[in-house]
Amino acid sequence: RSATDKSSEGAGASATPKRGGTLTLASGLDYTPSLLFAQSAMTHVQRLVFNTLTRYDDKLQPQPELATSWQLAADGKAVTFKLREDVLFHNGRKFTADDVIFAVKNLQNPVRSAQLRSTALAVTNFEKKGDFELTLTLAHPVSNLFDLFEFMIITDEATVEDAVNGKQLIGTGPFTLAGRNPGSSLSFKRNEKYWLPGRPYLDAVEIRVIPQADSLLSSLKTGQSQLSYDVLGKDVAALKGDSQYRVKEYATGAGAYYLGVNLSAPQVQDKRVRQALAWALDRDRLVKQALGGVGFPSSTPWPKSSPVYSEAGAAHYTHNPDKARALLKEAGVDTLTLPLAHANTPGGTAIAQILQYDLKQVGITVELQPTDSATMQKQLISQTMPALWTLSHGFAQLHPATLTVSAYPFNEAKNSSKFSSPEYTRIVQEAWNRADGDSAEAKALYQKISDTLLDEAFVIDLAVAGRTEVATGKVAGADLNKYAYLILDDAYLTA
Amino acid sequence: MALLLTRRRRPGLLSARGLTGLALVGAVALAGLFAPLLTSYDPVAQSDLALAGPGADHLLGTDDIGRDLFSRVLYGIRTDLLISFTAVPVGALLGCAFALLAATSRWADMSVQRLFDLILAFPGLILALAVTAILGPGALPVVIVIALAEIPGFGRQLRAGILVQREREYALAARVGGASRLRVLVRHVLPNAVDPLIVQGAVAMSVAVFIEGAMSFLGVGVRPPEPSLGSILSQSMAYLSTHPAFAIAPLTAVTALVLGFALIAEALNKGIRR
Amino acid sequence: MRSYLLKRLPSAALVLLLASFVIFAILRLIPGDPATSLAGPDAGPEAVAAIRARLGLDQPFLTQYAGWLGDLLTGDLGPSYAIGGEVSELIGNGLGATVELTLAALLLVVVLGLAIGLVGATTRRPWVAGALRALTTAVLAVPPFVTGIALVLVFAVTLGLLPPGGHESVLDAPDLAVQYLLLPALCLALPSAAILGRYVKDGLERTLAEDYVRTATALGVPRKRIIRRHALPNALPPVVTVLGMQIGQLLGGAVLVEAIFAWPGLGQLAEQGVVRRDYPVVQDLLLLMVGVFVLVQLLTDLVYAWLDPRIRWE
Amino acid sequence: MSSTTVAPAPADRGTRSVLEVRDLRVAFGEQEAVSGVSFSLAAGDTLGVVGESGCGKSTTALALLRMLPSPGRVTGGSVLLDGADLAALPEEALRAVRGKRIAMIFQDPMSSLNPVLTVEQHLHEALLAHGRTDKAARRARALELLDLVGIPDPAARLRDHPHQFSGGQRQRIMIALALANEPEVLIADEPTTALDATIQRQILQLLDRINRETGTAILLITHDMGVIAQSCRRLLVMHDGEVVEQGRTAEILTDPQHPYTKRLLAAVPRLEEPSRAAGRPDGTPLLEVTGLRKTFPGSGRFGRRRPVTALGGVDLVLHPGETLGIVGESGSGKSTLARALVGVHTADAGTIRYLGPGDPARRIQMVFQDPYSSLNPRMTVGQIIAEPLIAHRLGDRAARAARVADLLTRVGLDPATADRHPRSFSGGQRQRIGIARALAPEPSVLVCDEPVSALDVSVQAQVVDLLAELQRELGLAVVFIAHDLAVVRQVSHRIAVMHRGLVVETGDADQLVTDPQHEYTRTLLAAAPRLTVVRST
Ligand SMILES: Nc1ncnc2c1ncn2[C@@H]1O[C@H](COP(=O)(O)OP(=O)(O)OP(=O)(O)O)[C@@H](O)[C@H]1O
Ligand SMILES: Nc1ncnc2c1ncn2[C@@H]1O[C@H](COP(=O)(O)OP(=O)(O)OP(=O)(O)O)[C@@H](O)[C@H]1O
Ligand SMILES: [Mg+2]
Ligand SMILES: [Mg+2]
Repeated sequence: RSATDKSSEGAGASATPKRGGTLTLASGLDYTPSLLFAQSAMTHVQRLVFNTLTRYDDKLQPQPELATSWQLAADGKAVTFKLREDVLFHNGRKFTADDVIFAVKNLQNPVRSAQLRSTALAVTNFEKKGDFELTLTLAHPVSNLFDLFEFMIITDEATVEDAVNGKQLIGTGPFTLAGRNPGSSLSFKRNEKYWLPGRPYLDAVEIRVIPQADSLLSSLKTGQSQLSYDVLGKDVAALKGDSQYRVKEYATGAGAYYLGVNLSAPQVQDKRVRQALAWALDRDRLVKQALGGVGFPSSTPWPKSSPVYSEAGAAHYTHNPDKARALLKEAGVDTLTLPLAHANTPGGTAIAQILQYDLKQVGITVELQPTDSATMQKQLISQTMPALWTLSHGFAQLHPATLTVSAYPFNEAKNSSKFSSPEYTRIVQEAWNRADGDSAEAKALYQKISDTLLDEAFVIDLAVAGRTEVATGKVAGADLNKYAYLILDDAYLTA
Repeated sequence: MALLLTRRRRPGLLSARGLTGLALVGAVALAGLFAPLLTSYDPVAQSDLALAGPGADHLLGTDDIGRDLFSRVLYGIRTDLLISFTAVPVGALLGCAFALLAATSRWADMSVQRLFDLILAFPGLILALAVTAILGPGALPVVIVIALAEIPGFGRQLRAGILVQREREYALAARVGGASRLRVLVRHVLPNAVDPLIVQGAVAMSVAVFIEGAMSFLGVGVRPPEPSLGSILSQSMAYLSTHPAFAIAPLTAVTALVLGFALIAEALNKGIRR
Repeated sequence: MRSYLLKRLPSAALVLLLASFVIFAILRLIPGDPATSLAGPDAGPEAVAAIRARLGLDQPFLTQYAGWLGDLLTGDLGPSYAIGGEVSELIGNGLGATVELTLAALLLVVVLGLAIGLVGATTRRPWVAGALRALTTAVLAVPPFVTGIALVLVFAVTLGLLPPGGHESVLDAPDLAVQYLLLPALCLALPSAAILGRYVKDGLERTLAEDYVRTATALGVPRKRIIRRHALPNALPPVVTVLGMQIGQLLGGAVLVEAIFAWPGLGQLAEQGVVRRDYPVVQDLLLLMVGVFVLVQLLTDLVYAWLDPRIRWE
Repeated sequence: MSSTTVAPAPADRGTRSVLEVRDLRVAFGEQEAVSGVSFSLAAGDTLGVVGESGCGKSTTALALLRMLPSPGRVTGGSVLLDGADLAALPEEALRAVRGKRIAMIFQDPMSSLNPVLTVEQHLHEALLAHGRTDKAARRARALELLDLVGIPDPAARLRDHPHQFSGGQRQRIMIALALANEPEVLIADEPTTALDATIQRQILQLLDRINRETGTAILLITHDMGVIAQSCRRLLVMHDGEVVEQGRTAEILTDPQHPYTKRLLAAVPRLEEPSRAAGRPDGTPLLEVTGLRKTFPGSGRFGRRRPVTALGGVDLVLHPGETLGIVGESGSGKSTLARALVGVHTADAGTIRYLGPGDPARRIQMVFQDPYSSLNPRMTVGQIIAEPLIAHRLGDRAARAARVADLLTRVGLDPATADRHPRSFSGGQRQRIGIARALAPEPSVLVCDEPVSALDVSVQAQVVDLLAELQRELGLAVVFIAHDLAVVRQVSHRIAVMHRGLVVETGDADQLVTDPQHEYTRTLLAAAPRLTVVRST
C-alpha cells in the first residue's frame, strides 16, 4: 500500500450527491473544548455535533433548523418558537424545549464566556407550552436576537461539563464525535438517526490538525486532505488559478484585520492623532503583500454582506501620508514613538512590519512587540494592550449591533481601547434595544455607529477578509454559518 | 623512549582545511561588515515590489513585503555575528568559571556537574520560548539562550582538561616549589587545559548561528524588522515552493558560516592533538 | 556495578528535583496565564477570575509547587487546563508517536553515523574522505526546519512518493506507518548522524594509531579485521556517550520536526501546552523529558562500562 | 610442536642467514631517520641492537615489515627474507609474512595489548590471521603457547583481559602472540624496558629459552648494554641512524673499536664498581622518618577498588651531606615516600621530622623522573626556575633574574636560554632545568625520584655527576631513588631497599651490594644486568 495515492481525481463537483465516504479536513488549529461556547478561531466542531435553532441565509434572514417556526411579539419583548419533534440526541434522548432553556441559561453563565452573553442575558423568562413550544421573554427588544440563535448550539445538559472538559460531546448534529487525539486529529461518524432524512451524505469526517501553514498546504496538494479553511492568503491566490481546487470566500469568521489603539496612552488620546494613523496606512499594499490578495482593503469592519457596508465607508480612509502629517501637525505632535503588539506568527509579523513602515513615513516611530497568542489574549481581555496592537476581529458579518455589544474591541460598555463616549453608548444601545433589526431607522443607526467608529478611530480597520474555503475537486456542498461553524449536512464526495 | 615519535607537523589553522574555513567565515563576515558599502538599499525599506526575483536593481530580489533581500542578508549577517560573538564568549566564560569552581572541591565538582546535566537535559527550544516570553523579544534572549546552551560544552571540556593536567608532574612540581593550590590551578594547570576550548569555541559559533535560526523559526528571534539570517530564512520557508530564490541567499550565508566554523574547528583540533 | 548505580541514583534524583523546580518557576514567570486562554478571546474578567479560582491559580506559588510534587508522587497527573482531557492520557497518546519517531531517528543516526565514520576513517581514497566531510558538515549547516520543508516539497509534493505529514500507528498499519515515518525520522536524524559520524571517525583514527593495532598488524591480521575487531570496539565507548547526548537532542528537536510533519507527538503537545499556558501538560512533559535524558545518561554510562572491560571489572 | 616448525638443523645454525638487510634507508618526510643500515641475521642467531634514544632502532625494526607510522617510508635498500625482498612485496603478501615468518614484540606490554580482547581472543586473532581455522585446534595451541611462555594455570586465565595481568605476564603474553605461528625471526623492541629488573631477567631468560628450543632467530633492540651482554651472541651499535659497529658481543664489549661505542660502554654504570660518594657523613640526622604509613583509597568509576597500602611503616634517617639511595621494584612505594617527604602526600601515620634550619617546605625540594612532563610547557625556563622563588617570596624581580642566571650556569646551561621554552631542550638538559628549579629556594635536602631513569646512559652519567658535584659544593643531603642498583651504588653513601611499602634493608652502599642480608635484596642483585658476557657461542 502507499500512503500517497489519491483514491480519485476529477475536478468540478458532479450534480448528484452521493452517499458514503470519509471527508478529511485540514485545520490549522486544534479544537479547544473549554471554548466550545465561545467564538474562537476553531469552529469546525460546533455544527457537526450540534444544531442551532435557526440559521441565517445570505440576507441575514433566519431559516428553520431545530426551530420550525417562530413568532416575534409586536413590542419585540418576546419570541415564541415551535420546535421539531423528531430530534434525538446522540445518546438517544429526545430533544425538547427544556434543552433550549438550558442552552440559553448556559450562555448566560459567565464561565462559558460566550460573546453573545449580553444578548442571552436579555432573556428574562421562559414559558413552555408542551415539550415543543417555547416563549422567551426579553428585558428589552434586541435587534440581534437571531444572531443569538445562530450562535447558540443546543447541548445535552447532563453532559455539558464533560463537553467543556473534552471528555465527550453529546448533541443532535449530523455527526457524532468518534475520537480525539489532542494536537493532531478529531474523527466523527455519521449520525444514523439524524433528523434530516438521508443526511448527512458522508459516512465520516476526519479533521487533521496541521499547525504549519505549508505542511497544511502540502496535505491538500497531495490529496491527504480535501478541504481546509486555513490556507494562507498567498497560497489561496496561487491555488485560485488551479482547476483542481475550488476556492470560495465567506463573509464570516474572524473577518477583519485592524489596528487597535489604547486610549490610556496619552499620545493617542487626541482623536486627530488616531485619524492620522488611519490615513497613514497603505491598505492596498497590506492586502496585496500580507494577505496575499485575499479580502479587500477597508476602513470599516463590515463585510460586503453587511447591511451597513458602503463603498464610501470602506474607502473613508485611504493611503494619504500628507493628510496624516497635516493632522499630526494640527494636533501639535511632531515626534511620536509608540509600541505595537502583534502575534509572533509569520502573518502577524508581516502585517505589523507594514504598519510600522507606513507610520514611519509620517514620522511616527513604532516599536514592534512580537507576542505569543496567549499573552496577546490576556492583554486584550485585561485591557493591558500597549498603545497600539494589531489583530483580527469577527462579528461584523452579523447584525451590526452584535459587534458593538459582543466583540471585545468594540464593546460599548468595556473595550480593549478603553474608549467610551456617551454618544457611542447611546447609539449602540438604541440600535440594539429594538425589535426591528432590519428597519430603515435601524439601518440609519447602524450607519451612525459606523461613522462614529470611523471618526473616533479607536479601532482602525485595515482589511476585511472572511474565511476562505479551499476544496479539492472531489468535495461538494460544504458550508459555513455566520459564525464559521462548519456545516457538512449536504456535503459529499464526488466519485 | 620514542618520545620523538610524537613530534609532528602542526597543521592547525594554516592547513588547507583551516584556510578554507577562514576564507568562508572571512568572506561572509566582511560582506556583513561592509554592508553599507555593498548595497545602497535600506534593509527595512519596503516597496510595492514584493517577491521580485533576482534582477538588476534588486540583486537577490525582494521579500514578501518588498524589502531588498541582498541588503537584508548582509545586515542579517551582522546581526548573527554580533549575537554569536557576544553569546559564545559569555557562555565560554561562564562554563570555564564553573569548571574552575568544580576543581576546588569534590562537593563543588559534584554540584557543578549536576548543574551541567540540568542545562543539557532541559529541552532547548522550550527554554527559548520561555526566556523570550519572560524577557520579551529581541536579541538579548537569543544571546542568553545561546550562552546558556554553550555553558556545559565549555565547562565539561575544561573540567576534563584540568583533571588530566592536574596529574602531570609539573603541577606536582609547582606544589613542591611551594605554590598554593589556587596558584597551581590558575598559573600552571589552566593555561595547559584551555587548548581544546578553542575548538569548542569554533563549534559553538556554528551552533549559535543555528540556535538563532531555530528561535526565529519559532517566532522568538530578534525583534522585527531587524534582519537576521534566521528570521529571513524562516520568513522564506513559507515561499519555498512558490519562490525558492527567496530562501537561497540566507541559506548560503548560514551554510557558509557554519561550514567555515566547522572547518576551522577541525583544523584547530588536528593541530592541537599533538 | 550495582554500587555504581546506587552512587548515581541520588544525584539523578537531585537533577530531577532541581529540574522540576526550574520548570515550575519558569512557567509561572512567563506572562499570559492559562485562565485567560481558557476563557477565550472575548471573555470578561469575572469569567477569568472564576477559572483562576477553579484551577487554584490564586494560591501562593509554593503551595502550588508542593501540590504538583504531591500529585506527581501519587502518580495522578490530573486534568489538563486548556487542551482538554487527562494529562496522563495526552502524554500517553503523544508518547507512542514520539517514541516511534525518536527510535526510528536513533536507528538512522546509528546506522548512518557508523557508516560515515567507518568509511571516513578507513578509506584510502582522499577524495572520498573529503566528500564525506563536506557532506556531513553541510548537513550540519542546514537547519532542520529547512531540511524538513525541503524534504516535503521534494518527496511529497513534487515526486508524490511519500506523505507530507501525518502519522499511522505502527501497530495498525506497519506498511503505511513506515512511509509516514521516513521523512520526519530522516529530518530529525541527519544532524545527529553527522555528529556521531564525526566522533566515530575521530575515535577510529585515534585507535588505529594505538600500539595494539600495531601489534595486530605485526601479527598479520588483515586490515579489515583490524578495523572491525580491534579498532572499532575501542573507539565505541566515547561514541556511546555522544550518542547519549544526541538522544537528548533528538527529543528536543522533535518539537520542530513534529510541527513540520504534523506528527502527533509530545513535541506538538509541548508547543500547544506552552502556547496555551497549559501548565500541567507542560510541567509534566518537560519533567518527563528531563527524566528520560537523565535515564539515558545513566544507561550510556552502563553501556560504556559494558564496552570497556577495564571499567567493568573495577 | 606442530609440523610447521622451522627449527633449523644445528648444522646451519648461525651460518645460513634468514634475514639480510642491505643499506636500508628510512625518512620521515624530509628528515632521514635511518641512513643505510646493513646487517644480516643468521638462522637461530641472536642479534642485539643498541643505541641512544632516537638513533633509529625502532624505525629500523618497523621498516623491516613496512610498518612505519606516517609520514615514515622506506627510501632505499632492501630487506631479504630467505632471498625474497620484503621491501618490494605487495601489501597482501607482506601481511602473510607478518607474524608468520617475522614476528615483533614491543616495549610497552600494556598499550600493546588490546584492552577489550581476552587473552584467548588475542591468540585466536594471531592464529586466525594465518589460516588456523579449526577452533578446537586454536584453543589447544593457545594453551600450549601460554604454557610455553610460563603463564601459570593457562586454562583458567584464557578468559582474562590484559589489565588483569602483571606487567611481566603481559610481556609474556606478547611473546606468546609473537610465537603463535612459529616465526623464523622474532624482533623484540625494548621488550624489558618497562619492567622491573627481576621481571626483566625472567623475560630475557624466556627469550633465550625460546631461541634455544624453537631455534627462532631473535633481533633484540634495547638501549641497555647489560641486557645485550646477557642475551645476544652478536651485537650491532647504532648512532644517528647508522651502524657504527657490529660483531660478536663478547669482542665488542671487551675491546670496542669505534669511539662512540667506547663512550657508550664507558658511561654504563657497573654494579661491581664501588660507591663514589665521598666522606662518611653522620652525627645529628637532618631528617628523621619514623613509622611512615600511606594508604590510598582505591577508587574506580564502578564501585570501589580495594585500597592500596603504598607505605607500610617506613623508618629512615638522613644525615647532612649524605646521599641515601632507595631501590625497589615498581610499585614498592618509592615515589610515595618521596612525595611524602616533600609534603605533597600527607602521611596517614608516622612522622617526618626535619631537624635542619628553616622551613621544611622550602628546605626540602624534589627532582622528578620524567624530564618531559615535569616542566610546564607553557612557561619559559626562567619562569619555571623562578616559580619557587616567587612562591617563597625570595628577592625582587631583578634578584630573581640574577638567581635564575646563576642557577642555570650551575647546572651547566647557558643563562641566555632562560627565555626559551622546555620543548627546545633535550631530555638531559630538561633534567638539569628540573634540578635548577629544585635548587632555587636553597634547599638542604634534595629528593630525586628516578632522576635519570628516563635518560640515555651517556646523559645519565652527566646528570649523576652533576648531582654529586652539587652535593659536594652545597653540602646537600640527597635522597636518590632509582630502580637501577648500579647507579644507586655509584652515588649513594647508604642504600635502603624497599619492598611492598617497607624498607627491608638499609646499609652502607658497598656492603649492601657485596654482602646483602635480606632475601629480597639478593634476588634484586641477582636480577641486575651486568656487562660481563654470560653466553658465548
Ligand atoms: N612518527 C614520526 N614522525 C617523525 N619523525 C619520527 C617519527 N618516528 C620517529 N621519528 C624520528 O626517527 C628517529 C628515530 O626514531 P626511533 O624511535 O627509531 O629511535 P629509537 O632508537 O627507537 O629511540 P628509542 O630508544 O627512544 O625508542 C628519531 O630521530 C625521530 O625523530
Ligand atoms: N595517587 C595514587 N592513588 C592511588 N594509588 C596510588 C597513588 N600513587 C601511588 N599509588 C599506589 O601506591 C603504590 C606505590 O606507588 P609508587 O609510585 O610509590 O611506587 P614506585 O616505587 O614509585 O613505583 P615506580 O618504580 O614505578 O615509580 C602502587 O601500588 C601505586 O599503585
Ligand atoms: Mg624505540
Ligand atoms: Mg615512582
